[in-house]
Order: sequence, then structure tokens, then C-alpha cells
Amino acid sequence: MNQWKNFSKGFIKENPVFILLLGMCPTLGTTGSAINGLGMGLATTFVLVMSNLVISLIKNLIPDKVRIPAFIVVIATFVTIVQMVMQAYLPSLYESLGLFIPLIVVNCIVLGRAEAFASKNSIFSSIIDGVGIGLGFAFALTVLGSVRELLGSGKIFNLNVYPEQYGMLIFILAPGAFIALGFLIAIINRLNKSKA
Amino acid sequence: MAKLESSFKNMLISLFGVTFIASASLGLVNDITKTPIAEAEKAKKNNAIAAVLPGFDHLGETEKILPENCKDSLEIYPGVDKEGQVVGNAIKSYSYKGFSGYIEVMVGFDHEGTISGYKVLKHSETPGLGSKMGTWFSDIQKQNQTIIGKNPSKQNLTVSKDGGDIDGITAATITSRAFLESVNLAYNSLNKIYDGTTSATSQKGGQK
Amino acid sequence: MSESLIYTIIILSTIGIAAAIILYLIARKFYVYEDPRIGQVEEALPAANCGGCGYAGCRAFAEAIVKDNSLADKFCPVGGNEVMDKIATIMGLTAEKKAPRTAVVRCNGTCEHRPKTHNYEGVKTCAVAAMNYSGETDCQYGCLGFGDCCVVCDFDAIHMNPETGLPEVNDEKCVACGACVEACPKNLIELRKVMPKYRKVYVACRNMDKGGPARKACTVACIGCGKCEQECKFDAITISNNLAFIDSDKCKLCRKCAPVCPTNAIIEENFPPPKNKETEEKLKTTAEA
Amino acid sequence: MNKTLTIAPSPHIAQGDSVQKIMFRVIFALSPALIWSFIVFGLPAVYVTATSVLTCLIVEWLIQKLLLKTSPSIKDGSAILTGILLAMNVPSQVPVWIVVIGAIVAMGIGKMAFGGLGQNLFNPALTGRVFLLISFPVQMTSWPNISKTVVDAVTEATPLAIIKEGLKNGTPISELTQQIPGYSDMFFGNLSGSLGEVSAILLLLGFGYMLMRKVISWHIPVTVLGTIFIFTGILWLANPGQFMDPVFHILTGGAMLGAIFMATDMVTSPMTKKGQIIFSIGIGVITVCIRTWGAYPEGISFAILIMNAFTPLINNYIKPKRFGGN
Amino acid sequence: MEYIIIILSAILVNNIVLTQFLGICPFLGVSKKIETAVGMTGAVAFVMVLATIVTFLIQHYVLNPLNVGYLQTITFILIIASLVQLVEIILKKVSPALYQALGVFLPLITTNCAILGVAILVIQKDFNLMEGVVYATANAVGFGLALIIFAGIREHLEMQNVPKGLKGVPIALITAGILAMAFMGFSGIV
Amino acid sequence: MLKTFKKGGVHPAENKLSADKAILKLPLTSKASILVSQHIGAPAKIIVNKGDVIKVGQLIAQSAGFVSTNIHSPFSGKVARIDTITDNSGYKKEAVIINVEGDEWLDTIDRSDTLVTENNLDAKEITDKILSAGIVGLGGATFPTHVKLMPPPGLKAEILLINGVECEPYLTSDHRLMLEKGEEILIGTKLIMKSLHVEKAVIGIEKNKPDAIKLLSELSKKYKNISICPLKVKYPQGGEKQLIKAITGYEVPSGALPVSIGAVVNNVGTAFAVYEAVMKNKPLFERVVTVTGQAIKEPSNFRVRLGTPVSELIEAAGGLPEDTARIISGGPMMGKAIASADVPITKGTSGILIISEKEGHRKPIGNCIRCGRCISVCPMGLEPYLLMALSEIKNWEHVESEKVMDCIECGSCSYTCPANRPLLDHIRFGKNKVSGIIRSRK
Ligand SMILES: Cc1cc2nc3c(=O)[nH]c(=O)nc-3n(C[C@H](O)[C@H](O)[C@H](O)COP(=O)(O)O)c2cc1C
Ligand SMILES: Cc1cc2nc3c(=O)[nH]c(=O)nc-3n(C[C@H](O)[C@H](O)[C@H](O)COP(=O)(O)O)c2cc1C
Ligand SMILES: Cc1cc2nc3c(=O)[nH]c(=O)nc-3n(C[C@H](O)[C@H](O)[C@H](O)COP(=O)(O)O)c2cc1C
Ligand SMILES: Cc1cc2nc3c(=O)[nH]c(=O)nc-3n(C[C@H](O)[C@H](O)[C@H](O)CO)c2cc1C
Ligand code: SF4
Ligand code: SF4
Ligand code: SF4
Ligand code: SF4
Ligand code: FES
Repeated sequence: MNQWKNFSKGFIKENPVFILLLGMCPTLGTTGSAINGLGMGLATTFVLVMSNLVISLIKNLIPDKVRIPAFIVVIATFVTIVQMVMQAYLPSLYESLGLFIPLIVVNCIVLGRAEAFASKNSIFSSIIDGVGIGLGFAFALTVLGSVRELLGSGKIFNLNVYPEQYGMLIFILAPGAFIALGFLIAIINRLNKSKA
Repeated sequence: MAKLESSFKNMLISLFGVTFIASASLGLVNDITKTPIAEAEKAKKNNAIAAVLPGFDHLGETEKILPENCKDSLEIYPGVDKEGQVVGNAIKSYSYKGFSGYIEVMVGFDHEGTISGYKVLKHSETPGLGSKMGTWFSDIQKQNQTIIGKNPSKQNLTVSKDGGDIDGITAATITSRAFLESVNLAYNSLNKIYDGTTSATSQKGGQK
Repeated sequence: MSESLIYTIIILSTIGIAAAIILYLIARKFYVYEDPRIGQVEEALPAANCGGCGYAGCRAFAEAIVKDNSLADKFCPVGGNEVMDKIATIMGLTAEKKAPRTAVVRCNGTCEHRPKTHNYEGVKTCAVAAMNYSGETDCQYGCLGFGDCCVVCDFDAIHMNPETGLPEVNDEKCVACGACVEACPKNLIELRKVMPKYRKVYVACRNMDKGGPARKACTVACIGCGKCEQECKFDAITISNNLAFIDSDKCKLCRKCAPVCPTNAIIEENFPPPKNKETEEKLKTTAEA
Repeated sequence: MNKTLTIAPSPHIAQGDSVQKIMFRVIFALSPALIWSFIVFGLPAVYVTATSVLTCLIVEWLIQKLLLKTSPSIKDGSAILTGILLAMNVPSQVPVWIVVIGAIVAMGIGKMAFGGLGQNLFNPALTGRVFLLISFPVQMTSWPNISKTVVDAVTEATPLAIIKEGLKNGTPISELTQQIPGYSDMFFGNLSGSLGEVSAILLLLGFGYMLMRKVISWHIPVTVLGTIFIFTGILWLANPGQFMDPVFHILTGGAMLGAIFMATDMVTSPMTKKGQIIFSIGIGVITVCIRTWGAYPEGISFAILIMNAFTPLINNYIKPKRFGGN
Repeated sequence: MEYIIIILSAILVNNIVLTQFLGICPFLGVSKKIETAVGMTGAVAFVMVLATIVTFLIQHYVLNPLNVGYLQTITFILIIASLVQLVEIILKKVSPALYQALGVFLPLITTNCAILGVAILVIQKDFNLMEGVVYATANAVGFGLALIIFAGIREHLEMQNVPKGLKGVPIALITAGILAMAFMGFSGIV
Repeated sequence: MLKTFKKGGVHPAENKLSADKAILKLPLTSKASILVSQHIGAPAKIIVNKGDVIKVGQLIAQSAGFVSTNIHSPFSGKVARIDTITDNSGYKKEAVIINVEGDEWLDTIDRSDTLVTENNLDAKEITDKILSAGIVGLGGATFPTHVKLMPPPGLKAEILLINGVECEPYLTSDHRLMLEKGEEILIGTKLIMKSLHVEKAVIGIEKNKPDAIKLLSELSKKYKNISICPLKVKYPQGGEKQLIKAITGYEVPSGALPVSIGAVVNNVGTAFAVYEAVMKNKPLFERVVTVTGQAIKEPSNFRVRLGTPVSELIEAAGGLPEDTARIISGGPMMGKAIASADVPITKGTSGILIISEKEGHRKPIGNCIRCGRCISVCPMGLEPYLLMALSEIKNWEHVESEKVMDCIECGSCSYTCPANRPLLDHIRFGKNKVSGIIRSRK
């Protein structure tokens, strides 16, 4: 496969959030602000890339029956590494992402890519795939985070766009997450359709 | 290379292998990050104390006190400056009465018991509402909402709605109350230790 | 090596081995015969078990595919097209390719050919209308014009022409799924063999009345006179119930039949413009339809 | 006889009632209370109402015209009604731009996103109102002071807020009741609050009219108010020092407005009488729970929205009695 | 009283789906029919409580004493994965009827954030075992409540003319948003 | 309190314009078309040929099964053709077309007006006579009457209800018949009772026909076991199940026949036809038809030979008004709008209603506002809004489980819907589909 295509598909055409609707929990849970969304996206990307890499390395050493547990172990290892590293060097981000860091383990995207792609493809393609999908995820989270932050408090990445008092608080809270994502997906669907 | 067959032996070996490598690498990373994590935590505490005690350089001998009718104890951190002089006490206080429950606050008092600063350590109040307590009570420009420079023995540090001297956060009275409760709790506990003489800290002196 | 490292290894390895043993036992003890294709399809699926496909996990999805033996309405969002192609190969579903066909509407009862004699005010779908009444014209066989066929087409291949009040098929888009054939309560739509450049010759009428009443209801109705049947050298035309039918598998597109039809019920489509003036005129009228 | 006859399945006659007539009857029923609120709160109330109604109409029209590409149906009166009800659910002195946001949310998210009239799951006016309440808590909970003849900008808490605050601070009920208006004031419309909360009697008048014109049946309003009355009554009897009496609860806040005009919205309430009673009991219970234990002084908006969410389930399981069934 | 607070908090105030954002995938994926929603709820409740107990014990009797807390994520997920398998086997043997009802949902549960999330939260919140069990049960009920309400709503939406672009997941998310908004009314109850 | 059925129902304006117009005889038409499918069940088989000379009352098509019946010629003359003609719905159906010449009756028919009160036929003979006379229910459903008189094994009729409700607005044919042929109806009722071996009969009449109630109450004193039951005015009281509920208080179980709870319902017109068939030997080839409408000059009741074109009735009532939108065969709630005025009168035509342009168009369809009115008026306790919605998304399974087959097509739901939703159109379609599915299951 064309590596560029392999890389870029995650952004729009196979965007894990907007199109495939996977990994919704972190998407909704960590996008109270753009920066959190980006952080979560990058953390996931790291896990995705590393696990893709390792799994494509060891794919032939794993008998089929224990494939899933083995993959889970690999993924969980990288998640724990991310967890520890973040705790050590980015303590404030670690705190605001909270529970959702360990939950990367159960993010369908990660296991899904491991299964569907890395366990069948070469190391290089697997890395590209991981980067593409991961950045697509990060992109989606950042967009959603920006929209929520903008509507909720008039800022993007903490930069004031309009006075905070006009912000609609609800967008930073739980209901706003659902509503904003709903409309974003609708808009992206529409864009995709008009392009097709 | 062909894929390994799913025989019992292979399954065991490969799973064992994967977990072995995984655990080894985890242990390794843990060893590497253990110190930074501990340090980050310590830095966090020190930063918090520094933020509430001007002139703070290092920690004096910490103490714990369990106030009456309370679940958890408070921690008292005497702050020492470069010259070894005690500049005041930082106290980690808390309240369970926040809008979303627990809040944890570090409050700094100087020798007279005047509030020199505070920092909210933990809370899950509503962003944009209760979360404003981080800045609301520190704005010295607004005398009737700040607590900095005030002394609980002289001013009534409760919400003006309840007859106090502090204007609560608009539409977040619950948070304001809880916050002020934790401040008062800190002051009272400190008072108890030093028998009303908050300058008692000077007697103890700091140690490096 | 630090102490915790040893514990780490011990704990994880224990769990790993326990998992292996459990899985092995499952594999051994609870072996039940099943369609091997279920396993193969499941294999091809990403095993994300996310439920994104609408089924309760990959296994259930695989079972559904094998059970229905069809891939209609089934899609795995994780695996995407690649995986679906693989599954199709496993199931041998793409293999059965038929000779390409396309839909034609066998009615030419446009507003001018077939005057409206009633005004129908019920629910405007062909199915409901046909259940209650024969239609808004005197021809009880013709198109009702409410477009049930267009609604069911998933491929955007059939549309109502607002001028004629009749549906028109876009041959390039039509995949001959037959949904419209099913939907038409008047059985007007036929799947015909695709000829070069989508050329076709067919009788655009289903009126089985005798000549008189048929023509009274619609000027381009087939009256079953049999002239075309005599003209066709390939036995492609048969007449029954006062109605001619051209079998697309036999028709050789010689176009001898069309000119002899006294009512212009036979339509030629997608042929190059004729040189002869007379036929040109004729074609124009039919082409308009 | 060569006439082009019209053919259509039976029946060939219709009762002649229309959606438009129903909506305007409700608007008519609302008007006494609305006009009274204009008198009490003055021009700001008029501005709020006008903005709300206009924005609702424009949003509905624009969405139908530009996005859904259907013929606009603003004449059916439902958008006007939503606009009025939204206005009656906000304090008169909220800034106009907040009302605009509320109306956009009410129509855009609450109604048109689901496909327009009759398709929505949640009460649009309340969707807009709760959205505003959560987004702009400060503005949405500052009520003008009406104890003086001239309305000034000084804000005053509603009776429910006074009670809630007081109880949280441990002030005894007997002291708190001094601070709130008397029941006759509440009944006749002399207390602060949102536009639609001022006069119980005018709302009841509207209820009477709607019953007479058979726009709604008695089941929902009576059950909602009855449940609130009984539940708070039990609490009150159990501990009169801690809980307010039931009369207070049905006269204050949005209880009347909600029970009579908002819970009855047929689009978002169950279809059968039995279902409506279950629905109403739910609203009553949740309202009282939020009022007595929750953070908000008033809970009927939330209660109605929550029960709206249960409506499909209720419709699914509570069926009318079938003829010849068991 | 403690327990009542835990229960109300988990079901209404901090509903696992509507405010904590856990288990959104099955919430969106398995809520098309009421029956499936009920089945899923049963399966989640069962596994959630079981997983909470086992992970609690592991955390307190293995990880903590050995001072290897950082293995939490990896051990928990492995335990949950094996547990689900185990439950599947046992159920198949012991109660085929129950297996029929819940079994199909079991594979979905392994990768459901709600289970792992609750297991970790129980540890983070420093609950004792009994509290943990109550918390897990209440969360399962909260999950079920949201799921079943939602299934009702979606069955209803099937029959409505939702605008094209919003059909399916977008309108489901918007509905969930309004639902979450309505549930905010409960805030402050505990 | 007057009796009525409990659940649902509506009360449209009654508009009984022709209530005080005596039944008139219509002049014979010159060209008659007799459809062979004028009843529910298999079409009758034609037994005459082109050119045959036939007499009034002669059998021209024979019953083609148990649920089917005979057709007799209403006219004398020559069979012109055997052909297809368009029926009410515009579809072509088989018919016998007769060139009418004179009015020559079969000798066996007693054409006198004398009242015959007694005969000595037994139950079986009465039923046979009804069968051979081609009698079908004249209340609108045209269900062959002999089938009702032979309950399935194991079931026994306990009570006979005679349906004189005529709850449809405008129609007055049953009303007039009760006033003018009361005695005959009672004798017919007696005959049906004998055939069914039942001891009790009740004639149900709505309160808006006080003269008929009074007259029949008077007359029925002579007849043991026949009583009159006045009923509150409410549509669709004439519906079989509603009538049974109103008079006896019992509900026919869903999906079951009325005889399963021991009730049989016949229309007053049917009772009169039974009298004529049994006592006068006259097969069913005439019936009373109301011609009415707001714009019609002379709303009237006619005694009409079957096969007469509708247009001739309309002429006799003053001609077709200029602004006619629809011609309805039957009443405004259940009748069928006919596609052409040339269609012949059949056994089921109880009235011809002319609807003007002003009244006669459907309003634009709005969205359902879920007001629940359709539920509260549905006499069968169904949820029409739901049935329509499900039918629109073609969820036939669910449509079936929501009991679509119980719908009696009374139209109350469509009538009452403020959003002008064509509920019954969709429900009918759903019924059609579901009955297809049920049949294919067997
Ligand atoms: C979604 C939501 C979040 C809220 N968050 C807080 C909060 O964090 N802190 C707080 O004190 N009040 C919060 N409130 C408001 C309280 O419910 C209550 O109305 C308020 O504290 C009353 O105080 P006031 O007198 O300042 O208006 C919140 C309300 C809502 C609706
Ligand atoms: C197949 C079939 C068999 C029937 N058998 C009987 C019967 O044995 N006894 C009876 O009283 N009615 C019988 N009916 C008549 C119906 O119950 C009903 O009276 C008839 O359809 C006319 O009713 P309506 O005019 O209310 O529509 C039968 C109907 C059908 C379709
Ligand atoms: C909605 C509805 C209304 C009816 N109204 C009448 C009526 O007014 N008078 C009547 O005789 N039959 C009416 N029928 C027909 C009766 O249900 C029943 O079929 C008839 O009385 C049986 O008698 P028959 O078989 O002699 O016609 C109505 C049926 C339906 C479904
Ligand atoms: C009795 C009645 C009450 C209504 N209540 C409301 C209401 O509370 N909020 C609202 O937005 N619309 C209300 N409407 C108007 C209309 O039903 C509503 O806009 C629909 O929900 C829009 O689909 C009401 C209508 C009626 C007939
Ligand atoms: S429905 Fe199918 S057969 Fe008909 S036009 Fe569309 S693609 Fe062709
Ligand atoms: S072809 Fe058939 S389905 Fe299509 S519009 Fe005509 S009648 Fe309807
Ligand atoms: S559903 Fe059927 S029975 Fe019920 S009101 Fe409508 S037409 Fe009458
Ligand atoms: S009467 Fe009409 S608007 Fe009312 S619920 Fe029924 S279908 Fe809907
Ligand atoms: S991401 Fe949470 S359940 Fe899928």
C-alpha cells in the first residue's frame, strides 16, 4: 500500500473518532480543553505506535490462541510506561487526564489496529499506520477540545478569543461534550458526503 | 517465518515470554521514573508552600494535627527562608462541603496569623464556577473578596450572605463557603498548636 | 536487579501462564462443531469487539454473516473495506457474478399520452394507491407515478421525471439489485440484459386490455396487434393477453419491430441519431417519453 | 358526467380541528399570566418575550428553509408557543443576548435537530431553559425585586431560593417564612421569580380554559401537583422544622407553569392516560427530590426533561386497553 | 448512609455514562433495541461486580504489599480479560439459559472502559471491599438506566423523520447530551 | 343512561338530510351491468351466455364456494355481453351486461304486498332459501348471510342482534326501511332466529331515530323474545363488535368471531331481505339506497334494482351538482369514493353521497403532534399513530404485534387527527401486508 495513503487515511477518511466512532470515552472525557485533548491524543498515539511496532515484530512468535492476551500485555505495558513517564515529567497534565490514561488499554482503536493491521503487516507500515491513526485521533480530540473550550469559555489553547463571560459553561461540562461531538460528526458527515 | 502453532507448549512459552519481557521493561522504567516521580511530588508540595509563603526556601519540621470532630488530620509546614528564619506556616487544610465534595487547600499564615497566600490543591468543582476559587479570593484589588492580608482573628472570614466579610463567588456560594471553612479550619488548628500565639513558630527554628 | 523487578516478573508471568492455561482448557474442552467459515470470518475480523458493526462483538458478526450467507447491510468499521473484501472471498460471495442487467420501466404513459381522469388524494405512495384504486388514469396497468421505485433504490439510479411523471433509470448507476422491481405494485420494472452502450429495444407497456379500451386510456398503449411479432426474425417477441413482450436475451437490436408498431409502443433507446428523417421524427416522440 | 372525480380512501370527512388551532388555544390560555407578568415586571419582560418569540420563529424558518429544505411551517404557532414558554421561564432582567442563545438552543437543538414539530423527544422550551441555567447560572438566577412598586435593578431571591439557602445554613423554618411573601401574594401573583411564576391563579385560569376546549386532559397537571403536594406533605408532617409545607411547594416556583403548560406538551408526554399518570408521578417525585436535597432550588424543569426521556419507554410498555384483549 | 450516598451518586449524580464518560461504546452500540440493552446491562453488572472484587483483592493483597502499584493497569486488564473468559465457560456449563441471555454480550465487555474504569476508581477512591461492591453495583445500575432509557429513545427515533445528516450517531449523541443536561438537575443531592 | 360501547368513538355531524323522505321506486334503466363479485368471498360463476333471454329473478351466476353466493338478474331482457367493467376502484371486473326489455318476473316470485306471517319451513330449509336467494349482509360488509347462520362446529349462537343503528352520517336507508317495513323486518328476524335456533333477539337503534324506535317497540310487542334497545348516538356503534358490547356488555375477543361469544349480528335490511326470500320467494336483486349530500337538490331514498348505474340515481335526485368533488358509495366515514359515476349499484351500496369541492379535499398532512386523540377515539383500543408510523417504516412484525388486524377501518382516527394524518390509509396497507404474511405462514 502507498505509505502516504496509509498515513493520511486516519485524518478524515478513516478518522477513528468522526468516522469509525471508536474510542468515544476518552474523546468525550478529556476534551474539556484543547490542550487536554491534544495531550490525550499524543499519549494514545505513542501507545499505538509502540504497540504496533512491537506486535508486528513478534507477530510470528505468538500462537493464535493466545494472541489477544499477548497483545493486551504489550499494550498495557506501553500504557503503564506512558503513565509513569507522564507522572514523572508532566504531572499536571497527568492529573487532568486522570483515569483516561490507564483506560487507553481498552481503547478499541489500539487493540483494533494491533489486530487488524500490525499483526499482518510489516514493521514499517505498522508504524506508519500507528502514527496516522494516532494523529487522526489526536486531531479529532484537539478539534473537539478547541470547540468546547471556545464555546465554553471563549478561549482556544488558553488564548482569549472573546470575553469569558459570554462563554456557555455547559460546553465544558458533560452535556456539552455530547452535543458538540454530535454536531461535529454531523458536519463531518456532510462534508464527506458533499466531497464524495 | 511461519506462525507458531497453537499447542499448549507454544502457548505457554510465548505468553511467558511476552509477560517476562513486559515485566522486565516495566520494572526498568519504574526504576528510572521512581525518583523523578517522587521528586515531582515533592516539588509540587514545595511549590505550593512557596506560593503561599513569600520568602520560603525550605521546609521546617512538619507536624500533623487532628482537629476536633474531623476525619482527617491537617499538615503543618513551617517555612524557613534562606537565612534560616521561619517565615510562617503553610497548612494543608480541606473541606468536604464543596459543591462536588472534597477540596484541599494550602493556606499560608505569617507570624501574626495574617493570610499570606493560598493555593487550591485538589477539587472537582464546576469549571468556570466553583473552580474560580483559585483566583477569586486572591485578588488584592478587590478588598471585599480577597482573603490575602486578612487575619481570621480580626475579620470574619465567612460569606457576606452569611453575615461575613467576604463576597462569595457569584453563583457559587457553596464552594465559597467550603473554601472559607477550610481556611478557618487551618487557622484554628494553627492557633491551637501555638496557644493563640501564632508567632510561636519562631521558637522552633528551622533545620536544613 | 531490584526487588520490585523480581515481583513484577513473578506476578505478570503467573498471570500470563494462568491465562494461557485457561485459554488452552477452553480451547480443548469446549470444542463444538461449527461452520468452519465462522472461524475464518472471525479470523479476518479485527477482534476489536467494539460493537461498531451493530452486533454484539466480532463473533456475533461473523455468525450473522455465515448464517445469512450475505453481506448486505453488514460492515465492520474497524477493519474497513479490506476486511470486508476478505470476508467476501471466504464466503465466496463475490464469485457469483451474473451477466450485467439493468432496469427498464415498461410504461410510457406520460401526461400527454394518457390523460388523467381522476384525482387521487390518498397517501401518495404507489403501494397504498394501488391497493385502493387503479390509478389516476383509465389505464389500470400503468405507472402510478408516486415513485416507490425511486425511494427504494440505494444507488440513486432511478428518478422521477417531473415532466413525464414517469421514473427514469440511470443505466450507469443501476446495479440491478431488483429493489425497484419488488417495489412496483404494477410490476412495471423489468431487469434486462445490458447491451453495448446500454442500447435497448422494449415494449413500454403492460396494458393487457383489448385494443379499443387500451388505446382509449393511453395513446401509446400496446394493443397486441402482433405486427412486431411477425417482423422479428429472432423470435424475441411474444404476444399474450393482448400484450407484446421482447425477450432481452434474444433481441439482437435489429430495430425492425419499432417502426411497424401502430401505436409507437416499442421504444429504442441510446441508438445514434438516425439519418432517415421519418424515423427521426418518430424517435423524437419516443425519446421525449 | 365527465367530471374529474376525486378518489381517496375513507374517511371522507374530518373533524376540522388543526394543530394551529390547538397551539393558539394554548397561547390564549397563557396570555393572562403573560400579560400579568408584563404588568409586574414592566418593559424588560416585554423585551424578553418579544426576543424569544422572534428568535424562535426566525430559527425555525431558517432551518427549514436552508438546512432541511422543507416548506417553512412557522404559521402553526408551535414556535411562538415555545418562544413564549421559554420567556416565561427566565427572569425578566436577563440580557437579551442570553435569551437569543436560549431560543436558538430550544429550536435548533431541542426541536429542529429531531426533525421539527412533533418529532422532538424533549420539551424544546425547557431544553433551552436548562441549557441557559447551566451555562449562565449567574444571570439565570438573579431575579428583579418587585416588592417595591417601581421595579429596580436590585435582585431578590425567589421564595424557593430563600428557603433553600436558609435551610442549608441551618436557619429555622419559622424564621425563614418571615422572609417570603404570604400565600395570598403567591396565589395572586405578587412574588419575584421568572416571568411565568408570578401568578398561580392566572395559570389555573388558563388550565380551566384548556380543559374546557379539550386541548389537554386533567391527568398530567393534577397528578404532578398532587404528587408534589402529597410528597412534600409527608415530609412536612414528618418534620415541620426541616421541610416547608405542601401549599408552599405547589404555589412557588415553576410548579404550576410546569405542570399545566410544560409537562402537558403532548409531543413529549406519553400517549395513554395511564402512561401520563406514571409520567406525572415521576415529575412530581423528582421535582421534590431536587428541591429538597439537590443543589438547585427549583427542579421541575429537570424533572420534566428527565421524564421526557422516559416517555418512549412508557409508551412502549403502557398500552391502551385493547378491545377484546385480556 | 455512606452506602446510600455512594449509590445515589453513582446512579444519578455522577452517572457513569452521562457524566463520567465510561462505557460510551456499548452505550452507543448496543442501545438500538430495548431487549439487547437489558441483556447488556445484566452482563455488565455481573462482570463489573466480579471484576471489582477480584481486582480489589489483588490490589490490596498482592500489589500493595509487594509495593508494585504501577502494575495496576496491566494486571487489572489481564484479570478482567481472563475473568470474562472464565465466566463464559462457567456460565455455558452451569446455566445455559443465562448464557443465552448474557453470553453474546460477554466478549464486548472485555474492552469496555466501564469495567476497568470502575475497578480503578474503587482503588483510587479508597473504598473498602463492601463499599467497592456497592459502588460497582450502583454503577452497573446507572449504566443500565442510561442504556435502557436510551434504547427506548432510539427505538422511538427509528420512527421519526430525523434530518438526514443527523441520523444515527449524531442525533444519539445530541440526545445523550440533553439527557446528561437533565441529569445535572440531580447535582448536589449527595 | 342510554347504552353504548365504552371505549372510543366519535360523533360527527349527523346530517340525516333524507330521513323524512319516503322510499321511492326508481324507473328501470335500459342498460344494466351486473358484477359477479358483489360480496365478500369467491366471485360467483356466470351461467348465462351472450344472447340468452332472461327474466327478473333468474339465476345468472352461481355461488362458487362456501363463502360465496348466487347472483340473480334484476332485469328481464337479453344478455348483451359478458365483459369486464370498471368497478368502484377503477379496476376491471367481470360482469354480465343486460339489454333491458320490459319487466318480466319469474312466476315463482310473490309480487303482492300482502304480509305473509307464517310458514312451516324448518331451520335448515330457511337457511337453504337464504343461500339460494343470494342474500348477503346489507349493512355494508356484504358477507354472505348463510355463512353466519351456520356457525363453525362447537360454537352456538345464543342471541341475535339486529343492527338498526345506521351510525354513518347522512345515510337513512335503514331508518326508512324500519319505518316502512317494520313488520316485515320483525318477521325476517323471527326467521333468522329460527334458523339459528336462538331464543332471543334485540334490535339496536340509535336515539336519533325516535320514530323508528317507537314504531318497532310497538310492533315488537306481538313478537315474543324480540326487544328493542335504544342506543346513544355514537359512531361506530353499528360496528358489529361495538354493537355487541353496547347491547350485551360482552367483548368479542381479539381475532375471534362474534359467534364465539354466542352473538350473531344482522342488518335490518338483511332481515327484510330474508323475509322476502323466505316468505315471498324473491331473491336479492333490489335494495334501498340513500342519495344524499349537501349540494344535492333532492336528497332521497330509492328502492333500486342492482346493476343500475349510479349516474341514474343521481339524476333522479336532481342531477350531479356543479361543484362535485367526490361521489361516495356508502357513508362519509366508511364509504368508498368511486372512480366513475357509471359503475353499477351492487348489493353493498347503502347510499350515494355527493361531496362538494368545498368539503371534499384532504388538507395538507402535518407532523404527528402525538396528541393521542387517535388513541382515545379508536373503538378497538389501538394506537393508530403508532400503526401508521410502523407501517411507514415497513416494520410489519411490529405492526402485527400491535394488533393491526383488529382494526375495523372505522376511520375515527383519521377523522379526528388535528394534523390531518392519513392514518387509516397506512393502517389499511399494514393490514393488507400483515394478512398476506399471516396467510403465507399457514
Ligand atoms: C452544573 C452546575 C454546577 C454548579 N457548580 C457549582 C460549584 O462548583 N460551586 C458552587 O458553589 N455552586 C455551583 N452551582 C450552583 C449551586 O447549584 C447553587 O445554585 C449555588 O451555589 C447557590 O449559590 P448562589 O447564592 O451563589 O447563587 C452549580 C450549579 C450547576 C447547575
Ligand atoms: C372466513 C370467515 C368466516 C366467518 N364465519 C362466520 C361465522 O361462522 N359466523 C358468524 O357469525 N360470522 C362469521 N363471519 C362473519 C364476520 O364475523 C363478520 O360478521 C363479517 O365479516 C361482516 O361484519 P361487518 O359487517 O361488521 O364487517 C365470518 C367471516 C369470515 C371472513
Ligand atoms: C365501523 C363500522 C360501522 C358500521 N355501521 C353499521 C351500521 O350503521 N349499520 C349496519 O347495519 N351495519 C354497520 N356495520 C356493519 C356491521 O359491523 C355488521 O357487519 C352488520 O351489522 C352485520 O349485518 P349484515 O351482515 O346483515 O350486514 C358497520 C361496520 C363497521 C366496521
Ligand atoms: C398543551 C401544550 C403544551 C405545550 N408545551 C410546550 C412546552 O412546554 N414547551 C415547548 O417548547 N412547546 C410546547 N408546546 C408546543 C409544541 O407542542 C412544542 O413546541 C413541540 O414540542 C414541538 O415539537 C405545547 C403545546 C401544547 C399543545
Ligand atoms: S433499485 Fe436496483 S435495479 Fe432498480 S434502478 Fe436502483 S439499482 Fe437499479
Ligand atoms: S414504476 Fe411502479 S413503483 Fe415506479 S412510480 Fe410507477 S407505479 Fe410506482
Ligand atoms: S385504528 Fe382502525 S379501528 Fe381504530 S380508529 Fe382507526 S380505523 Fe378505527
Ligand atoms: S390524532 Fe394525529 S396528531 Fe394526534 S396522535 Fe394521532 S396521528 Fe398524531
Ligand atoms: S472507549 Fe470507552 S467503551 Fe469504548
